[in-house]
Amino acid sequence: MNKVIANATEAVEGVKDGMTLMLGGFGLCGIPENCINALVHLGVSGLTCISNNAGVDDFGLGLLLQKKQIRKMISSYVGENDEFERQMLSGELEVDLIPQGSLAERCRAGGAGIPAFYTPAGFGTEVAEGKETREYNGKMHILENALTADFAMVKAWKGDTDGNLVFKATARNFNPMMAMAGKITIAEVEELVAPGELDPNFIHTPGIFVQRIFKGTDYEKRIEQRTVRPRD
Amino acid sequence: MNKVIANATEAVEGVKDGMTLMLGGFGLCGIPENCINALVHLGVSGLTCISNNAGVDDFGLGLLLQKKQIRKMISSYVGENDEFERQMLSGELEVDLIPQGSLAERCRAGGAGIPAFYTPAGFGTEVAEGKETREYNGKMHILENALTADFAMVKAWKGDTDGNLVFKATARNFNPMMAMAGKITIAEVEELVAPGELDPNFIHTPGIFVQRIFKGTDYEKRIEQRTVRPRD
Amino acid sequence: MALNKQEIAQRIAQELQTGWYVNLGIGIPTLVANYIPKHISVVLQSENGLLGMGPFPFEGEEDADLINAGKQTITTLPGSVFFDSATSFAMIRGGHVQLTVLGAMEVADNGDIANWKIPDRMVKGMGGAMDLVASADNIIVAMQHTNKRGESKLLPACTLPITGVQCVKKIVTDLATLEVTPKEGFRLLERAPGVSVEEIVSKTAGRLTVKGDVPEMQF
Amino acid sequence: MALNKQEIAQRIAQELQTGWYVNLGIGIPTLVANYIPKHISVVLQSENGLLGMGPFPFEGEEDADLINAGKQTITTLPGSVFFDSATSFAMIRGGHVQLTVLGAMEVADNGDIANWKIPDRMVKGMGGAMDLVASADNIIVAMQHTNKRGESKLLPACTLPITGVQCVKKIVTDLATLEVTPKEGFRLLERAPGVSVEEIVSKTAGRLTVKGDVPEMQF
Repeated sequence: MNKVIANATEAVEGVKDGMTLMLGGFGLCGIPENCINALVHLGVSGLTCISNNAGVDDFGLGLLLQKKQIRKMISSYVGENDEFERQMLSGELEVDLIPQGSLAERCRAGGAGIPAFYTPAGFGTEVAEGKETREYNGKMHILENALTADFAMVKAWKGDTDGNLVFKATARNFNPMMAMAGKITIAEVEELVAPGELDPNFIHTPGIFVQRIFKGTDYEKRIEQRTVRPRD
Repeated sequence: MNKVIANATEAVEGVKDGMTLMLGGFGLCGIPENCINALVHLGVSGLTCISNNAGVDDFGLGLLLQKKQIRKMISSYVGENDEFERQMLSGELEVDLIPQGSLAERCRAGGAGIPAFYTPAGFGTEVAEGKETREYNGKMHILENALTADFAMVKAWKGDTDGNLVFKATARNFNPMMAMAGKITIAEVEELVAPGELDPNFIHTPGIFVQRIFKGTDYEKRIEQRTVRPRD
Repeated sequence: MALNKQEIAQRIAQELQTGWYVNLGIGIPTLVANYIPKHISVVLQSENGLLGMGPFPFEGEEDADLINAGKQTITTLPGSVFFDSATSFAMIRGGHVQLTVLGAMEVADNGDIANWKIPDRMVKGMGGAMDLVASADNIIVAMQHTNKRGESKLLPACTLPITGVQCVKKIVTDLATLEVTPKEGFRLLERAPGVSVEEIVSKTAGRLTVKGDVPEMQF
Repeated sequence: MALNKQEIAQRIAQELQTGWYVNLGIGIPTLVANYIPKHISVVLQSENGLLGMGPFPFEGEEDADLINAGKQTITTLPGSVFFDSATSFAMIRGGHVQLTVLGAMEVADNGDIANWKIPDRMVKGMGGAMDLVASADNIIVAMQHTNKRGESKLLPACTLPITGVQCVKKIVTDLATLEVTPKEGFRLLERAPGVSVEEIVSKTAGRLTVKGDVPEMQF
């Protein structure tokens, strides 16, 4: 069940104009850097990108925004990006803002065959407009639909050739749910190992959710807010 | 945030007649043996037990059945238990049979603040009776409600004093979801360690879901179907 | 000659394709694992929380914490993964398992299946069967063509409480391989070696379509 | 004297109880972590996937893979746990986080909160705020009593698009501690040291209930 492909270029084969993509990461943490670069080179456009954030001007999804490859963003928070703001205010870019927990759960639902679920998040707000509402346990909830994507692109710390993945620290974030929700899921990893090298008890994303895997290169891993404390 | 209690007797303090309990395990694998024994000694009755299975005659939940402490079972599969069959057929025991995946998801939903979700499982069957149905993606689904419990009792391999849990192999099964769904969740563990001894990257159940933890004793770990192959 | 259980399993094993994740139910379906062609690489999913199910352990190496959905002691393989029950059924419900093989008491010619309950008898429960049949795109039923009383198990409509609707895609019985089609009901694909079309027709109560020459199964 | 941001955070820290899991929003709420009383043991949840958030790392020890919800580099503590975003919001939505502290642009006297969007201005998104305010039983808002134009942020009704309905339980501003009650609107609990009830009344546009002597905050 070897799912290894050579590189990012091969990974994004089949991505076409107008497709819907999911991209893991929170801020710039745990984003599929190699896949994003490959998408820039591939030059596809009209993309709908489901990603918690939209990168910064010159890194992450910001690179796709600069090239105007994105038609629509589905995110929870999109600050820190001037080009994003320009395109959004000018109407070039469509933006669907979703509460972060609903975004995570909607991706999981998409991967788990749950087409819809009730959540209290967003009841009474703009987010609830046009959505069904219902009271459970004395509290109002709204019905949210699952999200899926033509391709999901995730970044893991380690992976084996069967597609089993392990994430590191808070770089896990949206990656596991998006891995579940892609029709084709591409995993780029820092370390690619043989089956059996990862402890079967401690795998975050089982390989069944992953169709392509490759070892990424040249990770920049940019830090958005470098906060430190003085040594005593 | 120390959640350690002395033993199983202390663990089940507060369990009262008529309460709803969740008990982890699949078959006899990964069941909270110590808690079940403590419930037998506590002598509470009229319990509703949510558990994938109902034990065997003389082990697991079978022990509570023998003492007629259970009023209702919510399970997916209840074979291998003569006393269960007797009580069920005589009407002493109420039984709510739920598809295994729906049971797992309903427990997770209960713990995750999702009051209801759509699933295709059981559409067109007895399970769907009285439930709302809806078509998504050309396929019919039924609306299932979340499950919660007054107490959830789970069995882990290792746990730390903060309540963080690690399960072993297929003994994980329903334990993580039930840990999420208990108003009070009790974890019994084979090994109890200090905070920091478990790798933060590889914890199956974060301590936030666990209110009481103790080191279990005298695990029998009975095997239901001992299947082996000859050595060549 | 009608197939025995091993042969039914062997015939089903021919359906496997490299790269598939496969869930094998209890009974005949479990036997399919013994006949996977050497050149085919599949991963077996056990719904209690394991991908990559290996063979039974050697005597003395049984681990109570490592069982399959039939509660049998088993082993893992390199690349195996453990997970919880919610994740397991996320795989199943989400369509990530390419093939489910399971037994049945009855199959209707519209693909309905009944395999969990006999009224007035002890009901053991549906386990994961309802999730599996409602979710998988490809469901193959392994069963005898007739029940112990000689009555057809391939019916115009299920008489027993059903497990799932219009979900069975293929059936391998001791007598035949049949496809379940929306328009033609059961379509006869293959005969067991030496079994006549007439016998299959006579033992199939549901709508059966037979077109042209029906080949024998090849093993 | 009106409180500064640190003092608002310090006052909120007094609300913490041992055993609580707490989510602190960006801005003043983040500062609360610096004032947790020594005898109180709480666990900080960061919704991007961490329980047990520690202090900022020492210079040179930053890890790009270890950040908080404000995208700041941080550290862990013994007993910390990492998890994915779905699990994180399962904790929040499921009511496992006992306290959420967050900032606000406006709070209404029925507990509505607005803190994510100003029409005709760039909208950055609600992040996890809508999940947090819809879920937590106990929500404390940390904010200035008035906006930059001197207008009250405690209103009869929010004028901005709201983040959540009837959810705020308590507010700590630079001038006062207030409870939000269904029947009495804002109930004045404490004054900042040296701040008069009259000033608070004059700067509170929503329904305000003042009963008896209103004590000064104690630090």
